Amino acid sequence: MPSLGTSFGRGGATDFQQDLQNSDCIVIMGSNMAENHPVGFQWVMEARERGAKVIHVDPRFTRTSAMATKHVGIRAGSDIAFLGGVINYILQNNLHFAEYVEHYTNAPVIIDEEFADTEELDGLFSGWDPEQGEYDVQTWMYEGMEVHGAAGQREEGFDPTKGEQSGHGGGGSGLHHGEPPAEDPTLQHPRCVFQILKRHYQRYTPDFVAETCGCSVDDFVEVAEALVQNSGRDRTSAFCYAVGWTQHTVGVQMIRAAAIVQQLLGNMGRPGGGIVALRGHASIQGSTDIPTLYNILPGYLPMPHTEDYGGLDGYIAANTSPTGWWGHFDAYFVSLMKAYFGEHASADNDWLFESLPRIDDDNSAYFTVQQMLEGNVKGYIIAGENPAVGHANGKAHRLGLAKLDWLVVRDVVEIESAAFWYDSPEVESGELKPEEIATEIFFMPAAAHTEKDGSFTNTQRLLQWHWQAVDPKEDCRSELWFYFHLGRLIKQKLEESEDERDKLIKALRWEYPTHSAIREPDAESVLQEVSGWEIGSGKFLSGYKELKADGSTACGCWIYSGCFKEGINQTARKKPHWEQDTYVAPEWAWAWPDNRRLLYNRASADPDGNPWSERKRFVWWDAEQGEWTGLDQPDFDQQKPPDYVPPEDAEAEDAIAGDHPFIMQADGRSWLYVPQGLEDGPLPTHYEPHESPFDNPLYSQRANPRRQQNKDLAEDPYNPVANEPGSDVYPYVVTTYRLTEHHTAGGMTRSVPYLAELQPAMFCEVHPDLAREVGLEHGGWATIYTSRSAIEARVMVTDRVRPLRMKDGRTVHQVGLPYHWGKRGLITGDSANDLAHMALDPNVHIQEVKAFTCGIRPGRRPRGPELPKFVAELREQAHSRREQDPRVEPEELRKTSS
Amino acid sequence: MALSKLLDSWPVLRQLREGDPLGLGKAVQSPRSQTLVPRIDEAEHVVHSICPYCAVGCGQLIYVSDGEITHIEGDPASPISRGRLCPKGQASKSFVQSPLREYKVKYRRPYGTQWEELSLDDAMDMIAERIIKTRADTWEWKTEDGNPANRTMAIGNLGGATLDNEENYLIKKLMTGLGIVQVENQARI
Amino acid sequence: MNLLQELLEPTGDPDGWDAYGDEQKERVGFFTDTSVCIGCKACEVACKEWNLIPEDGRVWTGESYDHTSQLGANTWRHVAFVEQRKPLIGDGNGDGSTGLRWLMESDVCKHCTHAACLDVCPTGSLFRTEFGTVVVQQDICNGCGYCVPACPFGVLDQRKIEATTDPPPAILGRKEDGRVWKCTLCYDRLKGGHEPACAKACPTKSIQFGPLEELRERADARLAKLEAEGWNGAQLYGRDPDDGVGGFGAFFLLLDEPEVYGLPPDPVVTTRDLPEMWTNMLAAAGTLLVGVAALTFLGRRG
Amino acid sequence: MREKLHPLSDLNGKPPGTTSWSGSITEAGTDMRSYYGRPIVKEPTWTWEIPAYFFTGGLAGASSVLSSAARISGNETLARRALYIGAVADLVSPALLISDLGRPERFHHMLRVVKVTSPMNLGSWVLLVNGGATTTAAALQLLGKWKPLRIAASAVAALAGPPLATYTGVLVADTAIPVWHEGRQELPWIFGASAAASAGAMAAMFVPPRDAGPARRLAVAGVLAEGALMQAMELRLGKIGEVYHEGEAGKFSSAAKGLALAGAALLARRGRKSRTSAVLGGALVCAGEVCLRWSVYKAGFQSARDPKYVVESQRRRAERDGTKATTKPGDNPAPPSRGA
Repeated sequence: MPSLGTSFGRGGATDFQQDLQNSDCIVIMGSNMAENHPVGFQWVMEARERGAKVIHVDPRFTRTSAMATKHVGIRAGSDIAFLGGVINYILQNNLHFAEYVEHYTNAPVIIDEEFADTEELDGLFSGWDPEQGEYDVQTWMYEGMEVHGAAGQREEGFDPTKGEQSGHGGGGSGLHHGEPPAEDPTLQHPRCVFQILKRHYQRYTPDFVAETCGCSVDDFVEVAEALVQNSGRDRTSAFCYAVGWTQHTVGVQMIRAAAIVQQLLGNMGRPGGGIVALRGHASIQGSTDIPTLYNILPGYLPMPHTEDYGGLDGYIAANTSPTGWWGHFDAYFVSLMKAYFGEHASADNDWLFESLPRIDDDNSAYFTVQQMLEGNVKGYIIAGENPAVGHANGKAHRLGLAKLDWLVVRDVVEIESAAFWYDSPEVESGELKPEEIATEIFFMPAAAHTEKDGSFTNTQRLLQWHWQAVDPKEDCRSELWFYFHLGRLIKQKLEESEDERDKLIKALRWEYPTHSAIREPDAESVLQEVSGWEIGSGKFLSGYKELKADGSTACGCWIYSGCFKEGINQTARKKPHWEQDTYVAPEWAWAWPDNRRLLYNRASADPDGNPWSERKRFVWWDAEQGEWTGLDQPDFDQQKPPDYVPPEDAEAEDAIAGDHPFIMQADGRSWLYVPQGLEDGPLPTHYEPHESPFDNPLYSQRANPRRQQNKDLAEDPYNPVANEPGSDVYPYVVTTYRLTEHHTAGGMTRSVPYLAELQPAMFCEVHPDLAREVGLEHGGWATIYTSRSAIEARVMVTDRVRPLRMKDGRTVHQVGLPYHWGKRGLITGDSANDLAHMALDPNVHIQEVKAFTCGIRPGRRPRGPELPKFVAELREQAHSRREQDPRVEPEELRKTSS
Repeated sequence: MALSKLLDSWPVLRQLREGDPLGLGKAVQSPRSQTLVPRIDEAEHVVHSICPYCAVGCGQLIYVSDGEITHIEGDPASPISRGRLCPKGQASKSFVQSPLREYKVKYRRPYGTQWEELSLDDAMDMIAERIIKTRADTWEWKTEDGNPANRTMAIGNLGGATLDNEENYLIKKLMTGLGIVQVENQARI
Repeated sequence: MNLLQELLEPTGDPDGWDAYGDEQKERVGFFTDTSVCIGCKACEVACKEWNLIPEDGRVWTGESYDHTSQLGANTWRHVAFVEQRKPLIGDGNGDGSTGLRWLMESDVCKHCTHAACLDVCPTGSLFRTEFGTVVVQQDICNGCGYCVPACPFGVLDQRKIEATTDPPPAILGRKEDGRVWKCTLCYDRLKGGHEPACAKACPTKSIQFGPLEELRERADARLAKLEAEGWNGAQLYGRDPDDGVGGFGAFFLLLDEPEVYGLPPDPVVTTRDLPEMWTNMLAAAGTLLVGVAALTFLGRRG
Repeated sequence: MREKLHPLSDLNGKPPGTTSWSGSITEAGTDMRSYYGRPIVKEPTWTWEIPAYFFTGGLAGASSVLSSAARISGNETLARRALYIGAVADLVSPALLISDLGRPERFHHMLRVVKVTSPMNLGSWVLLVNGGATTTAAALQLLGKWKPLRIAASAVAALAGPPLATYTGVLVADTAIPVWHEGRQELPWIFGASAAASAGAMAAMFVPPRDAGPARRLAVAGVLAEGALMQAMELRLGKIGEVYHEGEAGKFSSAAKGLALAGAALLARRGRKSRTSAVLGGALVCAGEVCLRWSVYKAGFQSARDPKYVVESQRRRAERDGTKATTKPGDNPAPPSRGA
């Protein structure tokens, strides 16, 4: 999460779930926690029972709202307007936690005088390049901070622009011993971050919020007040979010907005505070820490790009921050290369850096699908994912798969992505015919979690080991087995090859002990490599501080370093919580980094190192002992005193002052304003969703100018928007979501009898007014359609999805769609994602399925060939009208004018 | 002899003997009820595990008897879940023993109209061959504008959010070694 | 005599429980607090997983998020969902003023102090355990079905699908299970010292298991708290030993009248009126005897 | 609407709710007075064998009394025929009961216990005694042997007969089904009367009119008594009783009245003279009694299906007796101590 990464330094939830019980106010927004994280929600209920306010801000009244002390319904996609309103409310009324903001955030920092705000440029920040459709971030910098790297912003701050997690706040190269060149502690300077913030949000008044979000002024003020009254020295508030924020074309900025609120209120790094990112998969945090993502290497080290760095040094330099913990980038990278290539990687051959594959700006999943459709991708391996149902615009994915030469699908059941060639809407409609599909398909039965050893990293960065209970049956195998033996086979077959191309794979260290009849690789030996050792002695590393850049240490993921310290699998620690002294339970499993459970916890003490209050004491400076101590592992150099001032020549962590808690940041502070690391602006700004029935009330710039679109992709047409002619064909806002009873694309739940019966059919949730408007009957059928496709669903007429009255007196109706269904399984139904488009957030390339537009009518959808016809007719109808009077997006206008 | 035994066990007599004249309690307790033992107490071994669904990370206890899972329930020792599970986590046993679970490799040849059988070893070998060939056919040393590439853009790998860290590590390591850069997972989605 | 006394003036003690003497355990039960129920249905699944209950059909009912509909032979925990245009707390102005509330309640067998199903069971299959709970013994039940209409809560039902455990012999037996099933309060788990599956799973401890006395005290405190906070409709259901079934072994905190959740407002153990019915019957029988005789002899004279 | 809401509701044997709504499910929930109109108490799982047994059991019970009475009064023919009728009925009854069980092979579990709280259990014992006695007596009668034993057996049968004929009334009354439980005062009487009527009618069919006088009187008296009792019950049941005028229960109930009264009239006016009328009349009465059993049986199902009967009857009782199952804020509940 570059949002959290750029703001605080690490792309992970800042708090742990159990700590929510200490919150005085919990705002759940962009999340349906009670339904999708029911067991984690027990900690919210604990807080509620202790008298905490629980506020749910969401387009729908869900099982979470039912448990909240306050629910505010807002229009899907208007979250930044709401949070911006909170920020403005705090600033206008001077309600921020002054001492915290001055010392721990970059509020006092003065910004380059070239910087121009959206308020000045009608919805664009300075540096917009209409040709490229990108920002040049030079003008966003701290005043007097030189920017280097020919390729501009990409090279700054850990390749912020290239993928969800890479946006670590390592930026700020050239900071003078960790201190920004120019700041104003009084926060009065017109160009200091604090004042810029004030100006940027001055128009986000309660009335504006009400008109834009469709809630009442009172409800908004009640929420803002609740947050303010429950923050400060003696009280803390927490935010919980999930993909309800992430899955927007401004998803990253939504999270950023919450980050700003929490900084102004001084809730970061403190018990019962922070921002809890609620992840939806068992190891989705792990799969970004140890990425199966194109743009990063383990530990958020950026993949090298397709340009000439001038050798390893160039790459290191471009990614090293002189100050803060990113100062040791070289050690992290070299240790990874040693783990990957062992003795083959040496100082003389630059640790094989030049042989590493290079990436382009975007090689993400949606890019790959487009490449499939264009026939550029020949082979594809799918392991535990179901794009045919789970990805936006399922049809495009299915058509793409049909263009492959070969496809490997690994799963426990035969999912839609394996069966698309004979059982899919396209086969039904005749758009795909099995006898015409050239794709060779291997379905490989997978082993379940009960049939293998391994570790999951949960939503709070906790690595938890699970032991194998039984042997996998017949052909079922773990991914560990599949990829290990696949690699072994390939290396075997290429043993003799002299081809330069095969140098790297031949150099790959690939020896792992195996056990049992099927020769299952030993998972712990892999974890040992991840944790790292000292080459030669073979001594296990105790943490990333021991990593060396001289090739004397090997470590597969620097932030996980120490998870096998002393040769003990730290992730397998299962000491019961009742046998531990504190609720922090540090001896249960292992958290990155360095087993710290509450990140930035130095901030739980005031600048002098004393707890802000007795009630909220967590980590503090023990003067006698001369060290930081408390309930948790201090997220700070343990011996660095609060009054430490870095010497002139200080580097890396030594350049971080004793009263700057955010040790991953170049300046040791949290960033209210992000000078670099984000594609679409240093501050969150309200933009309408890519598809929305409304214009932007603030600017002529309607949607995020930097959002990724596929304008030329026939398979991904967009609905006319706002007041465009033709937009009335798709007049309603649709939002997709999960239900407690099912899991994502349904492969793991539609196959389970006990779960299938609990939510047995696809349905849509609509308000009685909408039902009346279009003639839907409760319990009947509805057909929902967009430019992409049409699906059918049973109708649930309920007040829980409320229509919202907007500024212009228009009423906007919202349609709720769970997205769990597909054509396979014990229960089947149409897939909501077939309706969605593939316009993406520019930072993380995530699709906008939480807010787009649709039409809805009573009755079941057309069958067979009639379906695509039905969709096409409506699309033509809408688009032809648009063509007569084409609307040009402002960013386009600017292009032509320049 | 046997008859008297039978008589002894006849609840009507027990009603009088065991002070339960109404026959509502102890007197009518059946042999099964008298000897009932919970199957988790009979399990051969218990395994500490973690729920495979969402990222809350609830602890699970897996009970096993003669090679089969007999029950899965929450692990009270976990400071996060305290032994509790949601319906999905609670259904984990039914999931791993799902009636739809696949146990055999299935192969679909180009233009084929049904699945065919294929041995695991052959499948692995064929997949390895496909990767090697596709990679050789589509390798690029340089991009159009002459920058270093060292890769193939013709192969992709999707998935990881539901896998173990160790598995993700091997995937990224192997793909990087092979010059395959299009490695993605649900975290994107 | 014990018998007569039991019949004529039932005390607060569960019928048949005292028979255990030293083997008797502390009476345990459930307190289901709907004010913290998040409607996740973990209890339904936990129950089925533990008791190996067959699935109950895949029916989309349209009744909010409830698709299992009711307790029966194949659903021993059932979560009811009711959406209402009423505020959860107060008059809708203060906190929680959404004007909407979503009631969720996990229903289960009440393990009545005076249990009709137990009384009427002709085989002794239903019995009172040493824990004071009411259990159907599957090795005894012959599927006469008498307990089904006898239960004032409609908890029990006959399993009409093929037998999953000890199937009947071919000759007389039918293919289908034919026996009656219901919540056992996890009798086997209790014997092993484990808490029932549903209570253990419940993420928010809406389902609380424990000694009944303790639960009742907890419930009273909870009700007082909710009253102080101004929750609408808060009431305990089945907590009072003086009600028609002598108090529930598994009782509830509801946020609306019982019938809204599909529960009888004032359930009574049918056998409470049994003495009256027996006397009645004897009178009728006597009359029949006399009547027939009279009519016969009458004839001889006429 | 209901069908739409419950496309598959028969698949899992769940009766659909009876309420239908046009607005939103929220609107429906707001002023719902039952759970989507779903039943609160379950319908019996019993099938046709049960009402059939109500008839045969009654017939057996009353016949054994009739037989003994006739013997004492010196009407040997009637005594004999009634004895045989009773024996046959006694043999049919257990067959019917066993075939209704979910686990027929476990029928003997009925005799596992003696439970005064279970009408079905005591009924089984009574049926055993009466059946045993009657069939023994009948057998000995056929063989013409061991007179003393036969007399003893008949005596036992005669004493066990009336309970057998009436306990079924208690059996249905001892349930949570409103129309049955609320009818507990009349039901044993009605079933007794019906038993008498059927025994009389059946005998009237198989006994020459000359000797069938008592049987005819019994039939007529039974029919009249049961008619009056039914009226009384419905009157007292009030709204709950309306099921006797609706659906199948309604049809059977009026059929019962019609057939029984017609048969009784025929027996009374021409039964002594014409054998044909005697047979016809007896048959009509028996048919009527069968219908009566069925109407009571069906009424129970209808009463269980609609939750309003449960709610309204209980609300009314609570109103009347000040009883309740809920504890609201302000009530001071009895101290927990009494509980366990």
